[in-house]
Amino acid sequence: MKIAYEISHLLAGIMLVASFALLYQQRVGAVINAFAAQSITLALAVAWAAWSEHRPDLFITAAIAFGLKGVVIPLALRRTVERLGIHREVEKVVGVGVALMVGLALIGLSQALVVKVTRGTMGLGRDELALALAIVLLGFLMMIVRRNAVTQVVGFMSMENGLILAATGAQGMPLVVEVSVAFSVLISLFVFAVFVFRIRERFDTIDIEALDRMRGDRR
Amino acid sequence: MTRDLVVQFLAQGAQMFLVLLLAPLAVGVTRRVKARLTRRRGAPLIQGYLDIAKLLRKESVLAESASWLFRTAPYLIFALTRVAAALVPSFASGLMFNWAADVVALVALLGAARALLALAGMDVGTSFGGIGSSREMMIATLAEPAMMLIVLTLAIAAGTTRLPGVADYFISEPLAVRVSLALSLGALVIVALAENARIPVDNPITHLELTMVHEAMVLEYSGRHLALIEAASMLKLTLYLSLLICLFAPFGMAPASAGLVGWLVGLVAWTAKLLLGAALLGVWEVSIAKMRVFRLPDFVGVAFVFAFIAILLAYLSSGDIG
Amino acid sequence: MLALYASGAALAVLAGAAGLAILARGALRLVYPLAALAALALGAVDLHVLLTGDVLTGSLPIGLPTIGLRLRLDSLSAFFGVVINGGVLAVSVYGLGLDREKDLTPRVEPLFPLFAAAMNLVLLADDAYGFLFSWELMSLSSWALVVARHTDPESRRASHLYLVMAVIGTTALLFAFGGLAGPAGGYSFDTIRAHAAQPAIAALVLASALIGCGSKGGLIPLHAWLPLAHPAAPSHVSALMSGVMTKVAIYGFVRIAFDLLGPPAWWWALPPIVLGAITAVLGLLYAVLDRDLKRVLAYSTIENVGVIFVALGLALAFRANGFTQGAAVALTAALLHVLNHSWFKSLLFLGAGAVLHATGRRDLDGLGGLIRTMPRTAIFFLVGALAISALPPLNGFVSEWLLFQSVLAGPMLPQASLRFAVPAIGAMLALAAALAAACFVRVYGTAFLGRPRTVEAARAHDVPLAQQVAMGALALLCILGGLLGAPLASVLAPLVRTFSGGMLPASGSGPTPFSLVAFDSARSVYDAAVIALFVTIASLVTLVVVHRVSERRTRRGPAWDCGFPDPSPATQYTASSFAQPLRRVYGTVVFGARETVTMPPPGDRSAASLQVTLVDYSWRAFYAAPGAAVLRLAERLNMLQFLTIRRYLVLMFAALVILLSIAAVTT
Amino acid sequence: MIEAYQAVVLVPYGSAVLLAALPGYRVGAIANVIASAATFAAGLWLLVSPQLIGDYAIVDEFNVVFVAINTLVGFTTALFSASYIGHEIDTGRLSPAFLRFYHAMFQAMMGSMNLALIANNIGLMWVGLELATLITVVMVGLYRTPQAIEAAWKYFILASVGISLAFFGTILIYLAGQPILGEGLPSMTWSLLQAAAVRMDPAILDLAFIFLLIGYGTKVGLAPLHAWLPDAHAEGPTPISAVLSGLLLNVALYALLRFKMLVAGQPAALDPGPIMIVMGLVSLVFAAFMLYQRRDIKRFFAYSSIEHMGLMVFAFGMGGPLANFAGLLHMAMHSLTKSSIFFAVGHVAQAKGTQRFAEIRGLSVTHPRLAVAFALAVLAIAGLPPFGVFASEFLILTTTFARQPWLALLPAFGLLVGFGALLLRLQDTIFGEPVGPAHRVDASSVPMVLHLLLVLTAGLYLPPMLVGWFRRAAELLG
Repeated sequence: MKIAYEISHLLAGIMLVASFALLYQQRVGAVINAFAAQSITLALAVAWAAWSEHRPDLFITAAIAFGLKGVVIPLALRRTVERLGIHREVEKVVGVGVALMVGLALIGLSQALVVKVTRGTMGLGRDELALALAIVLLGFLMMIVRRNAVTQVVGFMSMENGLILAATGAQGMPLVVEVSVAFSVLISLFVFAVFVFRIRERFDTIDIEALDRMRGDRR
Repeated sequence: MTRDLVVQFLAQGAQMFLVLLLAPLAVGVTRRVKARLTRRRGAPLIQGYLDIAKLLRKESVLAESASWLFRTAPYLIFALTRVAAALVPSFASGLMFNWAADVVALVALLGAARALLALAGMDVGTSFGGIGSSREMMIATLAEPAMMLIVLTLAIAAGTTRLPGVADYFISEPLAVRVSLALSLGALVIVALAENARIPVDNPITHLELTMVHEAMVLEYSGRHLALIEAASMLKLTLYLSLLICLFAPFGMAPASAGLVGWLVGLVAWTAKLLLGAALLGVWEVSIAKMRVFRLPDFVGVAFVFAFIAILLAYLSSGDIG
Repeated sequence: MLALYASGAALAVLAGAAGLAILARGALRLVYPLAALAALALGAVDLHVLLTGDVLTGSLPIGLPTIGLRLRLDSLSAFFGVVINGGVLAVSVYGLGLDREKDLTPRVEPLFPLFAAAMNLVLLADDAYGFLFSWELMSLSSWALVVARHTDPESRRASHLYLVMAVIGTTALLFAFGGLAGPAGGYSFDTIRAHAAQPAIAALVLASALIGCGSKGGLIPLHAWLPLAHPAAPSHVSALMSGVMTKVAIYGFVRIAFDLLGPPAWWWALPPIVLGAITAVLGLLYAVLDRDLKRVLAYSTIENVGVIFVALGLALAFRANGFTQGAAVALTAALLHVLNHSWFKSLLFLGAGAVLHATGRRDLDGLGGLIRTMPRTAIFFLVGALAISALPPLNGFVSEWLLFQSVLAGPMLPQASLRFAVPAIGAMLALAAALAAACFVRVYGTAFLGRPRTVEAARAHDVPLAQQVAMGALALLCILGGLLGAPLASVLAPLVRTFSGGMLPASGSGPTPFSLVAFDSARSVYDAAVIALFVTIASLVTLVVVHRVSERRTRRGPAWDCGFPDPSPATQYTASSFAQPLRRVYGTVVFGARETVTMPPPGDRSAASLQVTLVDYSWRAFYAAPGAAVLRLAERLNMLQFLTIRRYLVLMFAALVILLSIAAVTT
Repeated sequence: MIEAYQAVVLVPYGSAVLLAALPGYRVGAIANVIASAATFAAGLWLLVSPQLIGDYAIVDEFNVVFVAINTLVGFTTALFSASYIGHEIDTGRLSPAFLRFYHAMFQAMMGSMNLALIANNIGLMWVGLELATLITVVMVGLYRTPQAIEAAWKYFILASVGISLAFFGTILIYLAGQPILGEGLPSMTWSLLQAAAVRMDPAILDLAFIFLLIGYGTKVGLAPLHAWLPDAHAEGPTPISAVLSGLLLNVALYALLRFKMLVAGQPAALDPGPIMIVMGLVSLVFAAFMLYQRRDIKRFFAYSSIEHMGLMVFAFGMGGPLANFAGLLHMAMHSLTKSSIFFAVGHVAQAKGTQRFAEIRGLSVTHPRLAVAFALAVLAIAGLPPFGVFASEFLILTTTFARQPWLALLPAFGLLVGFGALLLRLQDTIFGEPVGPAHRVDASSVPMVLHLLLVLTAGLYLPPMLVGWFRRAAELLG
């Protein structure tokens, strides 16, 4: 059992690193790559959990994670990016350095929170929970330090990766598969929305700053 | 018993009659003193009576715009003043009518008369009537708070607001000369000057339009109406004089159950004091000049300050505070 | 019990009238007759209870769950009921004279009975919910009445301010009752009476009650809505609001401070006394400087409310020191003044309504000479004016006299602060009385006396009979109330004993049954009847004598006016010029009044002008400033409506992180 | 044999499918009404049917009332929209195809909300609530104007983040429960969790409650998570605005309260009371101030909804039988009143052809009856008698003052500020000289009047049955 734990722990760690990569990356393409990497790691983690805990249904989740978020969506996003011709750097709200600092602070926060949990009171290891929490928070951070819609979508998806990680980590939690399916639907909606708005040309750019021009009650 | 009542009634009647009778004389004395002090011979002492008689003989001219209020006001004013005068103990305290109202009510009665006079002043709709009424009412707003404080002092000292009671109290202890009472005496004098439209508040003999207060209000009156108004103002002066007397120099005043002799003594004393007061008023009036209307607050304010200090002293002399 | 049913039926009639008027325009004319009948019935019940002194209680299964709607009609509510229904009755009779085509509108008539019913319900309520429910209903219905002339932006502004202030007051009362009821939520009054509140809570409750009732009664600085709202309503409604609704506010304060809050502490007296005295003086200073007839009346309402609060405060002070007789005198003064004010203020507002109806004007400087064009109204108004100026032998003076007596007893209070407050209060009350006289001489002199200043005033005509009857009845009450002060006081004696612990000397103790005695007959007596009798005798005698001895002839001629009379009515003293001396003396201090005269140079024929500027400091401090602050803050915050989605996400993220850190640090 | 609790979920879902298949929007509208009526009947049936605590469903005093209100308002809204939405076709804002979609979605939304309400499984509750949210997102974008799309987009993003956070909270609750109740379903079953709360790890509960508060709080519309709410109300179809304010916010708050009960069960955990008090007050005061600058009538009342949700959260934060009772009462009163206000606003918008305050004047002259109804509704929400909101606000303020006098000043301040704005707008709209066009209103006024009557009745008399439920629910809330 030890080894199983070590491996899942390792994978979770890799995902966290990937989140940092997301924060760190300058170019949209690179961001997408980093996300793909994270998703694939998640797929591995889930698959490992399915194998080691004999919960075959989780393989579905793993498959979705790999297929949709590891392959399809990154490709789709790439095409979008090419279409919109945004190879330029993504303009950020704060510098990378600051973002990384905040990220570290968030990890510290999640550690501090989880440390208070008395050991062994839950099915999930404390540090694994801490990692998941950190990934979620980092995803959220990603959403708010980037101005560009694609990167924000990516941020949301990595947040959701954290969720799935936690969910699969929680041994015997029902509905995980269903929820992961639901989430993938949600994400596709996200991407789809970006597409649709682009195609319909209702918004001349997908830069969210410009996306909400009217912002209610200005009329 | 019934005889008592009859006597009492007669006494009261006599008092009312005497006050009415002596009022013009008092005014005459004041005028005479003023004349003499200004090296004039002056009118005879009975001039007040002659004036009223003359006015009664003349026909009265009403302005076209005068309403019924203008004509009825003089009678009411005269009646109110007279009733008020009847409330003030003159030669004897505790006459049968004295109990009917206390100082507060007395002031209010005079206030009613004043209000009617002011209304009458506005009735014809001339500018002078308006001047007079507005200034009269303004002066009243200055005088009444001071008056209230004086009454409060009396209430603290004598424990009553009924004039006979106060008078009896001061008779019973004639040596109750207190600083607070002296102060409230000063205050009351000032109030009396203001209420009776005497110098320096108002000049009773002027007809220079812009300085008139009382005269401006009655400008439109003539004949019998004017006579009544004049009589009323004379009464009012007498009333205030006897008020001062009964509060601050009650000696000689006959107590409630004095016989005929006591009353006669009181009568003599009162008449003397009354005329003396009138003379003093004359002296005062020649020795000071009329003030501008808007300096009056300062003048009457003095009365207010006096009265207030008087109360604080009364608290002190009445011992514990808090 | 039967009486309770009767009043219930009467209330139902009122509600029915409202319903009818809403449904059918034809039914509008039914409103006033029905309202009059209902008021008559209610008044009869109240009078019965007041005289017999028995307490009616009942409860309905509505209102708050488990508490239900408690009803209770004790002598206090009965007394105020008499006040209210008297007013309602008079106003309804006045309403009968309204012009069916022109005056009856579906914006006023349906709400009139609702308003009346709400006021009665406040008195009947015996639990906090019922009380506040009907209290707020009262405000609401009167709000709708104030905004009846809705196309006029001024009346919209007035109604807005009115309802906002009313709701502020209700909130304060909510707090008061919350404090009284306690955390357990014992909202029914008998539960509240059962346990007295702790001093700290009591202080808060008293403050809230003062704010709540003061804002309804127009206690300065909570007054600003009153002179706007009362005149804005139709005149007979103004009469109801000013003459009657303010009394409901008084009732609320009495109910809380004298009944529910338990035995008083002496310092409870200070806030009502001080605020009341300030209100009395300032209210009249506003009044004497104002030129709008109805607004002047509204301001004088403020003054009277102030006077009543002073009396209540003194009663509390005396009672707290166990000096029950003083408490009795003060409380009697307060209650009698409530009654009297309801009479002459209703009378005056109805008179103002008559003037407004006849001339279409409210500005004093546009009136004049009405004593000839509408003689009856003039007489009634004169009675009201003299009564409100507290002149004997009218009713206003009775309560004023009692109040002064209680002030004069003030020095007997042990607490230094109270003893030193008393002379100041007395002086301020005297000032208020003198100002009242000045104010109403001014009003009557400019509106009714002199020569008409406008065509409308010249063409005025007297009002229909019903309205004259209403005013006449009230005027009669003012006179009778003045003469029969002592008997009235003895009627109130049981009520006063219940709430002050003491009572006035029995009416027999005076020389005559009509003589009003405070403390004992050796201390102070006022016998209105005898005085009135003597005045009448004296004036009649004088009349006879003078007519016997004097020259009878009377000639009509042009006014003398020191030799140069001017036919133009513009040469008369106007309301503004009448106010000038008072403005110079008091206005400069209180309102920072400044006069700037611009005199054209010699030879220049252009007109000279006099500019008068007044500053309403209380408005600035308590209304303008907070209002502006709210709007400014609203503008600042409004940018939060226009953030980008990302920024909203930042807010969300911040909230999350903050909460998480809280969780992290707390152990 | 189908049970009542199944009916309230299955009937709407079933009819959603049916309506999706139905061509012709008139038929659809009628069918929608019928379906909602059936659901309402099921809701009433649930009221009288016995309590139940199953694996997936729970029926107790706490949620029957919500289901009842939910189905009732659903029904009246369907009535209203049936008479209202035709107008949208005439004005060309909607096409029949979209209307068909609209009706189907309406039923699906109702079903999801009921699902969230009766779910005894925290995962199921989450699913129902989020489903309802996503459907409303689509509904908000229905008009496909730039503004509508943007409002929907804003709603979509914020809601999705909320969804994720709420899910994380749910996972944490599971983690907290799992060691005690074992793996699988039991540790997601609310009733069991509630019972086991005492033995749970406080630290995890803290963490969970925070995530749930932020997640579900987004849907409750608590400031500063409220941003989606005003735009969504303003740009969506009026019936949807009514449902959003009247129902969805309630359901979200319901979920939040369930978890509050859970956390409160563990004394060692963070006390949710103060947090809720603070967030409630912030929302209340903030929304009150925001009312002053509003130009759009629907956005105006959306902010008033935020204000009232804030008041409820404050009341529940105070806790105790009286405050909880008042909070529940206020919840019911608010959803009835606010939906009736949105009905009225729909009428007004049809009458004047605009949603902008500046162009709405003197309604009492042009549309007297509508003006009266609108005025009554606004005065009701402003907390004036004789309406039920007065009762709840009376209880909240008095009990707060009795317990913490100074704390009571804040909600009072917020309510007063809000009242100033409400009254100002009310007077401007119904009084004065009318301006602009005055069309005939063909939407039915029955739902509006019905709601007002209910609120009026509640102000005068609360039926003992209702009081009983509320009281026991208040006890459950602790």
